[in-house]
Amino acid sequence: MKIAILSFPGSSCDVDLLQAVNRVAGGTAEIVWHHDAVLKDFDAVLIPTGASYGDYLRPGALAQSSRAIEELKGFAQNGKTVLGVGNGFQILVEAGLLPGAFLKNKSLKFRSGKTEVIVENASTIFTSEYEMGQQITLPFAHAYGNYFVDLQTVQELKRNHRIVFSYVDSNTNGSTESIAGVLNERGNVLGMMPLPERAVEEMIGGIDGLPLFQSILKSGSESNVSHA
Amino acid sequence: MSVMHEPTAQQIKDEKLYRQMGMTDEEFNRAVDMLGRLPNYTETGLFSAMWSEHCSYKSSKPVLRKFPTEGERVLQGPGEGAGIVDIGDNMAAVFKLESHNSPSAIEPFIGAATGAGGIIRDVFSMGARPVALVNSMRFGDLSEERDRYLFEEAVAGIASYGNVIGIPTIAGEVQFDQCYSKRPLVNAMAVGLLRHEDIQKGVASGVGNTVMYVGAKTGRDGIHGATMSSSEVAVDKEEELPVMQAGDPYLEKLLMEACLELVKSDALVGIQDMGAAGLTSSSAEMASKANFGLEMNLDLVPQREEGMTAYEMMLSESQERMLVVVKRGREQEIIDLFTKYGLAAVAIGKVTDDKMLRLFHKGEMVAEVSADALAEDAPVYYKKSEEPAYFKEFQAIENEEPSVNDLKETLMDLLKRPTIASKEWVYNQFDSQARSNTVVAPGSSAGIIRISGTNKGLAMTADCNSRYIYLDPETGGKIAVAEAARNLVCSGAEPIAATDCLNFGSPDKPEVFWQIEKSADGISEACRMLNSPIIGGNVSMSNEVNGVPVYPTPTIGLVGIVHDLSHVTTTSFKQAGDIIYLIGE
Amino acid sequence: MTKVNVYVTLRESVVDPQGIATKDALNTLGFDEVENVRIGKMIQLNIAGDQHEIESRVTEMCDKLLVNKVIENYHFEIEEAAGK
Amino acid sequence: MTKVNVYVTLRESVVDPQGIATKDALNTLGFDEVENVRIGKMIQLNIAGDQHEIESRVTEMCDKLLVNKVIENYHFEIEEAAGK
Ligand SMILES: Nc1ncnc2c1ncn2[C@@H]1O[C@H](COP(=O)(O)OP(=O)(O)O)[C@@H](O)[C@H]1O
Repeated sequence: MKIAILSFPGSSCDVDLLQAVNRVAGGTAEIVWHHDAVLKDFDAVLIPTGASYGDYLRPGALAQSSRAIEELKGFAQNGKTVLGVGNGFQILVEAGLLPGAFLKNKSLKFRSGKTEVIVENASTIFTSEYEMGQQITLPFAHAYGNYFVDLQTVQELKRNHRIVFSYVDSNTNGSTESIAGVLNERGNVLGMMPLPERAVEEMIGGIDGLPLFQSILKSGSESNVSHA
Repeated sequence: MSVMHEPTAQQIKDEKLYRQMGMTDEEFNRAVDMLGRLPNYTETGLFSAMWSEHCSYKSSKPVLRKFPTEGERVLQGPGEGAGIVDIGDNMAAVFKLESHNSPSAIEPFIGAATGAGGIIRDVFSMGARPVALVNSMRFGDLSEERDRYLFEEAVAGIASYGNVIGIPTIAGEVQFDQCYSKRPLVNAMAVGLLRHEDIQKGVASGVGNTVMYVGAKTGRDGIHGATMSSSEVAVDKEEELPVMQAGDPYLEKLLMEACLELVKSDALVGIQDMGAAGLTSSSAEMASKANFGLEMNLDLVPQREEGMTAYEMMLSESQERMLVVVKRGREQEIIDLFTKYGLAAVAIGKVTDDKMLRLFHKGEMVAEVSADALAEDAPVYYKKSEEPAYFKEFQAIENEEPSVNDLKETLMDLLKRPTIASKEWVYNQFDSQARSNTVVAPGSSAGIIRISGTNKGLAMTADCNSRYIYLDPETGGKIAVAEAARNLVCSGAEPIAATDCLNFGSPDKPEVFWQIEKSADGISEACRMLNSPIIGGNVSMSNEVNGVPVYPTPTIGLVGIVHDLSHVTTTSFKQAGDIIYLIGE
Repeated sequence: MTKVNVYVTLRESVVDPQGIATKDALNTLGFDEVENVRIGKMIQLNIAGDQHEIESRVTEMCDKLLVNKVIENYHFEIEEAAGK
Repeated sequence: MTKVNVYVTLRESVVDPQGIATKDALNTLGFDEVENVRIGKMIQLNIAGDQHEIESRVTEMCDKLLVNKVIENYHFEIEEAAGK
């Protein structure tokens, strides 16, 4: 499985994802600079956190001026795997690949730390290595992590099991229904505010994020098998 | 703000206009002697900025000479953007601590943010990738609205810059005391890593080589920031203050990545941050250090505002700008490199052989001053020093053991003090894990970052108990270093080198100067004992409100090596039943 | 040159935590008459060239980038540049 | 009830990184006519009671809390509540 880490100006934490996939999870990823990015030879795209375009205007908004977004939309439309973490989630939401929008944290401040997260759906390509209902601890760091979706959309998300992660503590940032991660309708695009790539080594942030990368790699090898 | 008609050289002299720029009569006469004529308005500005305490260290130089600055690990001592120490494996650590006190007193968010931005540039201009940030802050005791505002906003400012640029903040300290009311101290430290072959210096050498300007455009912001930071701030006169130089961490991120790519190029000759006194200090210092001259055409300087004068451009402190010197004929490569990051690199001048700084604007030569006169030959003062009366008094007081009746109540009382209370509220606003190398985040004795590709780590801390230093500056100075060292050692690291930021009142007060001298003695001795030379630092004088100096606060930033990451120890209790020892006297 | 001011406000159904905090702070300071605060953006654009298509262009800018219609509403005003 | 809109803008010499980044993004998207962008705040206040002192009260609110005069300028408009 070939993985692209799509890096925009200001996406500081592309190296975190690279480290997680290549050094720890045993996959092969490379950082692809947004400008003139060509994604067609890749099987999955990961969008890092950081502050693309300085988080100016609205976090994730200015990335929409990059041609890479059109490329990414086509990639997602083809059913390929897309994961956005932190700012990457915000970029996916602004691009319309996932529903909702982001507001300032309820505390009005940037907050970082670790948070307890529940795996609400363990049968996605991103979470197959977790147990349903498993409680995990993941790092987070954001000022605009307050995920907003309207009532109607929430119902739809619930009905289709598209809420993949939720916070145990509803006060983490004020997100609607404590949503921490959502899937698109087709099930190939996931966005999440907690940062699994920062929890793949005992020494750095625990290892509760590792199964996520293992799940993605596994889905890659399975689809290769079925193609054969 | 724009100056339509600049005063003539004669007017500057007759009406003593240089005084408004912070120059004394004596200094003005010295400049006239050096020039052999009266300086024009722009030239007077150059002298006043370069001879400010902030740029010249004119009052603190004699004190700084006390510090041990050499050691087998030292690759670069004080004098460049930041100091460098060898950490083995062909790697080196680059770091420095710097103050942004005055700007933070006026506009705490922007002041603190640009403080972080400036020190980050100092580190990557040496060729190093900044890997961690540390800060040290002092505020009033929070009983007053203004101090709560300063605290909240300064923390948010530091956080915003570090978080957006994506460098983890892994350690720091905050203390509260009424002596800092309305006059906060905001010190920021950046630590970087580099390979030995990538070490860069701020030099402009090689006749005919090209001087290029990279980064943000120049505006009228922060003019005379350098002179301001060396003088007392009138907090109640906000309207009259110069326009604040706001920061742009996003632009700095791009600039950092571009510069880190640039240092790999053999076209690069020298690079320096445009910090205090912006274009003036970077150009004069780069030329003076290299024993060359420099010529710049200010028409070519990228400008954010219309109709800027030479004076304004030279003294602007717009943020996120660097001056680089590249080999003649290689300019296009540099332009291409910066274009990739969406940044402009513009050739604005060239290196000359006559050690003069020459500026042209609108077809005219607007300044012609010896680079050494501005940089190396700035005045040095030996200030009067006098033991303050309070010192003897305090020394005479018998030590008194406090009596504690109710242990629980006393403990709760202590824990409620803002200085002692948990600092989670502060450091939860910092992204301490960005780029996933943080082994120990804030909340323990020292922050630790791992060194990729090795089993080693770099530990860091900033410490200073200013009350001790006020009571007895020499012993207090030792205590500051010892505290920092203990924080490193009990985290599993060996201290290797230090940086400092001397935050004091006005050096013109003999009692203050005595505090500076004595604390430097103490710090020096402790650093010698610990084999941790001081490889760089910063001086911030005149931290006073209504003529009352803050407590002497020479903050120590100490860096150590963790030789084996399995030695890392954190402060928290690990398990019920573990035995607690008390070590020491 | 034409100046355009785009006013962006949060949609009514969206809670504005910053507005609430500001209202509380104003009340605490003794401005009890303040009953509600909402915080929006004002985006000032300087636009080159002649004016005839400007309305549709600015609408396009808002829809594509300046405004997130999931949470925000907007309107704008076009004014001739004052001869500063 | 009275509605007041306070418009807060950055002082002219203060750099507006957000505006610069937004302008670049608009240009990249093909809106080449955009020459400059500055982003300010619009604060909407709902104020109870009668109107006669309102101007001085809002000025006080701006000076004390809403506006940071070191870096910002402001002006405001008072409008009767539209019967929404
Ligand atoms: N401004 C700050 N930035 C980052 N971390 C901080 C800051 N202030 C305090 N901390 C962290 O909080 C913890 C406790 O700090 P402090 O109360 O100064 O304790 P100590 O005296 O043990 O150093 C330390 O880990 C320190 O690094």
